[in-house]
Amino acid sequence: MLEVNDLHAYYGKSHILNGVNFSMKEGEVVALLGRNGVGRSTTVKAIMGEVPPQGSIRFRGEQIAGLPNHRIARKGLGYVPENRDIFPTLSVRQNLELGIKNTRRPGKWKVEQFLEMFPNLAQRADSPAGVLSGGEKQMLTISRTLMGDPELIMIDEPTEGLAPLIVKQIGELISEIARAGVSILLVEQKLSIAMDISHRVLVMGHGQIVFEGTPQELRADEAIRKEWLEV
Amino acid sequence: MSQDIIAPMQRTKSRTSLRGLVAWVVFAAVLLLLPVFFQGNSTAFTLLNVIGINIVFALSYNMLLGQGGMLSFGHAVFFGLGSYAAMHAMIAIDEASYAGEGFWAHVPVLGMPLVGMIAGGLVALVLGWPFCRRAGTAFAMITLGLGEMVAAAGQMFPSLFGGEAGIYGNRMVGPQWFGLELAQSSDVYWFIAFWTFAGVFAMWAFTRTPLGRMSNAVRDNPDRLQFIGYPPRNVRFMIFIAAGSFGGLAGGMAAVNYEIITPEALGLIPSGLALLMAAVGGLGVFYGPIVGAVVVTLMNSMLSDYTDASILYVGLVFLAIVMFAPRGLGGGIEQVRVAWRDGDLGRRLPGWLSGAVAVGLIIVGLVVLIELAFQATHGSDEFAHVFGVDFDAAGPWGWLTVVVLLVAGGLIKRATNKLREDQA
Amino acid sequence: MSALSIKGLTKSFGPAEVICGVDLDVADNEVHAVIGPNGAGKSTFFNLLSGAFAPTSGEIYLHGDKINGLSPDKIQQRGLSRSFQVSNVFGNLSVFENLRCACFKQAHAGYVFWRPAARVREANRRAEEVLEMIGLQALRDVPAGALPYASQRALEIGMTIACDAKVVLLDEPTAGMSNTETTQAINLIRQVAEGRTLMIVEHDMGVVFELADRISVLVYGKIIATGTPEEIRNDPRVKEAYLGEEAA
Amino acid sequence: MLELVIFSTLNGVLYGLLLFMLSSGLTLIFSMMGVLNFAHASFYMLGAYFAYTLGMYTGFWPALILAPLLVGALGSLVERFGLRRVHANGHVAELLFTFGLAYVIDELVQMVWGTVAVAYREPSYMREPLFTLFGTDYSIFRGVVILISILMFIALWYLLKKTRVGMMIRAALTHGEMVGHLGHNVPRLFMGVFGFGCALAALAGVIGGPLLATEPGMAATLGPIVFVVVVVGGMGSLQGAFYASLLIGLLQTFFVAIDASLADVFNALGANLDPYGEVGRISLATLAPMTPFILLVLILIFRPRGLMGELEP
Amino acid sequence: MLKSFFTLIAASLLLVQTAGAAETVKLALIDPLTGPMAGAGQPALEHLKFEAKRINANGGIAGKQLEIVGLDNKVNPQESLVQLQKAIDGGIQYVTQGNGSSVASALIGAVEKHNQRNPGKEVMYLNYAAVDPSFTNERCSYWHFRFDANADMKMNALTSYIAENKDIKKVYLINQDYSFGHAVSEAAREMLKEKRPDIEIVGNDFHPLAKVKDFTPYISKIQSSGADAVISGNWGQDITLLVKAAAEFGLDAPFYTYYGASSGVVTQLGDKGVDRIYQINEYYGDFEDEEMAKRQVNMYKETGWDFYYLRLSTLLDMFKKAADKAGSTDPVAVAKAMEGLSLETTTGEVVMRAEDHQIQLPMFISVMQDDMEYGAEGTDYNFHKVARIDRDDVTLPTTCRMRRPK
Repeated sequence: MLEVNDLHAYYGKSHILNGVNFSMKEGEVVALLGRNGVGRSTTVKAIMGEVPPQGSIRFRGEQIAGLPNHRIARKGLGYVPENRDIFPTLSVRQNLELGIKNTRRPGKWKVEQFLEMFPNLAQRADSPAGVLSGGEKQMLTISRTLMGDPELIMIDEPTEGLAPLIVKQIGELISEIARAGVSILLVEQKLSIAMDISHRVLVMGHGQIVFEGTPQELRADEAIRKEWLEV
Repeated sequence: MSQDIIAPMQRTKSRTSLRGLVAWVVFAAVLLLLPVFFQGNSTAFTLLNVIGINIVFALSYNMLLGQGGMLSFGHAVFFGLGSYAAMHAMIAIDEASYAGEGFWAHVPVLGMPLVGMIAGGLVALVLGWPFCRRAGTAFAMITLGLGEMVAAAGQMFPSLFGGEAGIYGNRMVGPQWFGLELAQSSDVYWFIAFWTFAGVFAMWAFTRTPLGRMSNAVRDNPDRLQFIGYPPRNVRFMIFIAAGSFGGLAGGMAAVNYEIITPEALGLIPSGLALLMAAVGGLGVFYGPIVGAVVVTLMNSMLSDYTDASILYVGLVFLAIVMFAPRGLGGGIEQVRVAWRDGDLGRRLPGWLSGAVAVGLIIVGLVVLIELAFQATHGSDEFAHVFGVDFDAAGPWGWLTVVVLLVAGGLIKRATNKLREDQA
Repeated sequence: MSALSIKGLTKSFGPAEVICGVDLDVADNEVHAVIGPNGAGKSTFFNLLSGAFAPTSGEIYLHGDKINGLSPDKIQQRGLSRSFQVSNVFGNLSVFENLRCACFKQAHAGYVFWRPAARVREANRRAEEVLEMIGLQALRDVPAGALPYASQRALEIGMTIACDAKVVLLDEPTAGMSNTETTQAINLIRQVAEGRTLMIVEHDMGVVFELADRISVLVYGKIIATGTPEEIRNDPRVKEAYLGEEAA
Repeated sequence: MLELVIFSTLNGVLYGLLLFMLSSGLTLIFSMMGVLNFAHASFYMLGAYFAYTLGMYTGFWPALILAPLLVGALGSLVERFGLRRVHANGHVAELLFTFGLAYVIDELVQMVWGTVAVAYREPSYMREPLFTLFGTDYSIFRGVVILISILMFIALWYLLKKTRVGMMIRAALTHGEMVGHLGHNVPRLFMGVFGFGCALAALAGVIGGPLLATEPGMAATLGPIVFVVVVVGGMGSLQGAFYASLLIGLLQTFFVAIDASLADVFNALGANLDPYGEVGRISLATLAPMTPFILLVLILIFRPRGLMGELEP
Repeated sequence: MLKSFFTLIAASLLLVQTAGAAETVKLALIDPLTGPMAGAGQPALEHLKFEAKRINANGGIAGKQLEIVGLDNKVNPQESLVQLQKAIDGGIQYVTQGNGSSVASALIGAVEKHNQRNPGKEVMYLNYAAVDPSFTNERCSYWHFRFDANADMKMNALTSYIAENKDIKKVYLINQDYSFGHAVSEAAREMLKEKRPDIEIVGNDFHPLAKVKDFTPYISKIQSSGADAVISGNWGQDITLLVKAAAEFGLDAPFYTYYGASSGVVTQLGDKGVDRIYQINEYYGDFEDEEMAKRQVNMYKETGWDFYYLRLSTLLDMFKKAADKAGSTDPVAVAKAMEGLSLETTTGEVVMRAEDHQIQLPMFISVMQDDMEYGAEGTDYNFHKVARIDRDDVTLPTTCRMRRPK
């Protein structure tokens, strides 16, 4: 479904991605792990075109590297950025509605469905989204991206800075998405939820994928964990 | 603000080199030889004098925009007020030498640019502090307001500014130095040439001083500047004063050259002219504004003899440069110079030449088009005269010429682009 | 007297408290690393120390002088200098010019316009020295914006120490570097550390353990642990903060 | 006295509304794209001239719709083929581009419509008085202008608050990139907003042309004032632009209405200024057209983020 | 790019140097011909060219053909000096100009200095519209001749007319805030006080030059002052917008203006100006004289501009008469011959006063009317004669102490 081949990316002069290779299958949940600054976020940004990519990115066989981001999104990729980027002046409901790509062709996710799922959001459905708490914002961004009916959703650090209880809620939401048949690329620093949900994990280091395997394999591989993940 | 159009093109040598010295010798030689070339042609001298003034004015403006990253719409305030100060001083010289006593009786008119410089600097010193808090849009807007206000004040205080008619003086007063009686424009040329050279040299030298370097630093990265110990506002303020002083110097030169100064000189139009000259010439190269001053002055004074659409051409040239050659004419020259230095010229010249031919054809095509359109809408003359050829807007041939020229230019341009891609 | 002493430092942006009561003492000539997960407030912490932000409450003492609330240039003049996470150099100036500009303050020459910069001997000498130290002599006249990444990072560090500050803050000095580049950077930082107090924010644990005398772990705006590298490595709270329950 | 107050208020409000119509477009463009469009007033002028020429064939009302549409389309083209190209070179280049564009548009207008003013007038039935108060007429046209402005505000408000496009615009104001990630074409949105802003300016031109004058200098004189409105209101704040427009409109009218000199004002405040001196003699009415610029400089010194702005420019 | 500029300069220098051949005499018009003020300079240029044809058909000037050269100064004094130099280098010894006292002031000074510094290459400056009284008073110059009544003379004529009108009891003054506007206001107050002490000046406003877009606040003020008449020296957009605003608010007081009929005003005002806007000028829009009517019709047909500047025709006719009398086109001789010269024009005899080089002429008050036989600017509107003020009622003494070259 998604095939990334020899992907390079730069921030100004800094060479962040140094030949990233991986692929994902339909319906798969993949976690992208690694320490800060190894290029996890840059990888998804490069896929979305936010950072100019060099190399090949194929989605359903189609080359998408270099396309403007809205075209990539319209091909069925969803992206939930790290800083959540909710639209603070719009109401919660409007935020969700903006996730719809084409109002004439309704997708499988409904606004009401999310409001039901998150009573906190329902309560504030018509107030500006800027007042939401961090966790609520995270729920909202993920839901908003789902409104666009993505076939693959890339979620960048959904649990960052959130309290354990909320982290759990988000974990549930992600499982729910997976159950709905959407492929997920999850960028995480914390092992906990990534290990629970994902079918496969990728570990990044110095702009490359340094490990690929199942959560079980990673758990067993002390060396990789020591070198690339732990303190 | 992104600095892409301000960025210098190439490596910056930090040590004075012999080559740098040669440039100054050539500059001085050109100034010395021009009179030989234009002997007896007072129009040429008149234009040269205007060009000299505009060179200093444009360079002083570029101290703000190109060197310091501060986009100003009110630079003429310093030019104008410097000019007023010099004119008042000239009047004082006149009166004092008539009376035969007093301080001013001993001051030569040749020194008037210094009076303008001091005045410009003082004005900047008094007004500048609140403006320099921010660069960027806020600075642009506040200088716009300043320009409008000072220009309005120029009309409101006739005792100082002489009302609409301005104030006027006589440059042939006071002690005469170097046998320059300043009667003819060819005489004034030596005065202008001296001050142009002095002004250009001083402004160039300024770029080599610590403050000159700091002004580049505040342009590139004001936030970092405070972490090496300097508040950006202070540095901007110092640059503002320096630019104001040199603007005033140009004003002082203008006072002697024109012997009249009117409040219009303070307004938005001359401020825009400074911007125009600097941007056309190129903000990133030191000599860019000099090139810009020469080109824009000539366009301003000569083009209207040939076409009623002269201002349109100035605007289009400006627009074209902003869009297609953001580094300006100076940037283009620098590119050629660097290629020559690196021994790369032979390889790149064919591409440049064919590009120049393409652009030339397109320009000629556009000129014919504009002239035809002008004739069609105004129609006071029977034909549109372009480059010695008469075109008739009523017939098809003129329009056909336009199409042919534009298409040919476009095709060559496309071929050139391909050539360059292959090279790269 | 400690080089840097921080007491009850807090910083709020609107309702959000990003730094919540940090107390920390850094001894003279110590290399002190600050680590912590993303969003823990490390950058804000540095911004407070260097004067980019004013603290909401609390005090910062530099060699016993109170510096909280001063502007960055004043703090810099008192001998605290910092580098940036994203290279923050003067892009259109040459490498040498960048360094020289950073040296003007010490030579009291930044506002000088009556003599050429080339004659400000003290600044030139110092700039040459730093240039050699960071090993960029060959790239001396190249505009900083056109430098390769690692060189730009080296220049960033060079500018930070050019003014001879006694306390230096380095914000992720090796972020985005390859292995060899990182090794070179560690050597450079080690050189820099001589005779200075150093504070480093860093993600690369190799670098941290290599360099640091002591480490503080910042999580959610609080320092949850301070100690030697060995103590930190074995602290379960640190593991949890970094890796979640799974690892702990 | 009362009549002076009433009419000054009416006039001030009318002028303020016109200013807002102009500055709302500029504010929208600025807050979305960060471009301070120097040529904005030139699009205002184009609106007036287009309406004049179209009006000869279609009459006033169709021209009121058509001219802004045409100018809006033109603005979109400018964005697509000019600004977007220059954008890569940064904001200074963008500003220079619009500066040059203003130059060229002004000159083209002179080429096409001549150097003197054209006879663009409101339909004759609108010249009748709407009401007469203290012997002064208030024409129907002025009423119509107020009505159109108010309708425009309602439309603008509705567009921004209630429609999907408006939501996209508001979202893109703060998080342009994210809007794109959701699958919406942001460059096209920018093009549309630029065109829409120009169309608003043109609408102001269509009604400002007959109200003031349709001549080649109309852009140059109004241009700087529109900037003042945007800066004083707070860069990018529509609400701020609204208040600033009204403030400037009212300030200007009341300065004219008050018969006092600087000496009167200062002496009333306890200063001692020679009423016949060059400074003291200046009347407030003389200063009226300068008030926007005085306001601008004061605002930038004392409250750089403007009346309602959130960020400093 | 650069190269083409150099060829351009070279070409232009060649052009001006080969010019100035023996059989023509050139008159340069230094006025705005491009840019926002071009509307003021272009009609003058067309008028001069139109009238030059007539002069040339009648034998030219002292036997030489007259050629009109337009030089664009963008109403900028500095640029005017550059253009003046270009004209001089091109062998042009006569320049004329009208727009902007600043430009006139610059030209007077420059011509004076040039003639002093270059004996034998004298230049004469024929001023057709810069009306600052000082140019023929304290600043008078031997080489400057003015063919328009100066601001004070116009006010003299205007106040004489108002003095006759007993219905006017309250007068409102509104002018542009610069030297000219202040001069108009001051002259109006002084002359009215002398001629009709009972008239009350109920307002004396100044507004910045060409900055006001909305005149309604001023109109409200005039309205509430109860003025019977308004006097304004405004020109350009400032007069159009003023009268337009007055019409819209139903202000019935007449506007006595200096420049009510300048180009563009009639077009923009339309019926709003009818019976409301008066003008004091050396001519009016009735074209009673058959010959003049013919010229108006032909000129409008040929150039698209009205035959508005009678004084430009006077200027050329006087130039011809002086040169013919001197038998030379040398400025020294022509200037001498022009002093005290009189000429019969369609409106009566005019005299170039030798003391100050200020033309003395009769003037007319006219009012804008609809359905005129010869409409202005292609409309049906034009200015209909209301009163003629004799030369003796227009004239004013001068303080000029002319310094004549030896």
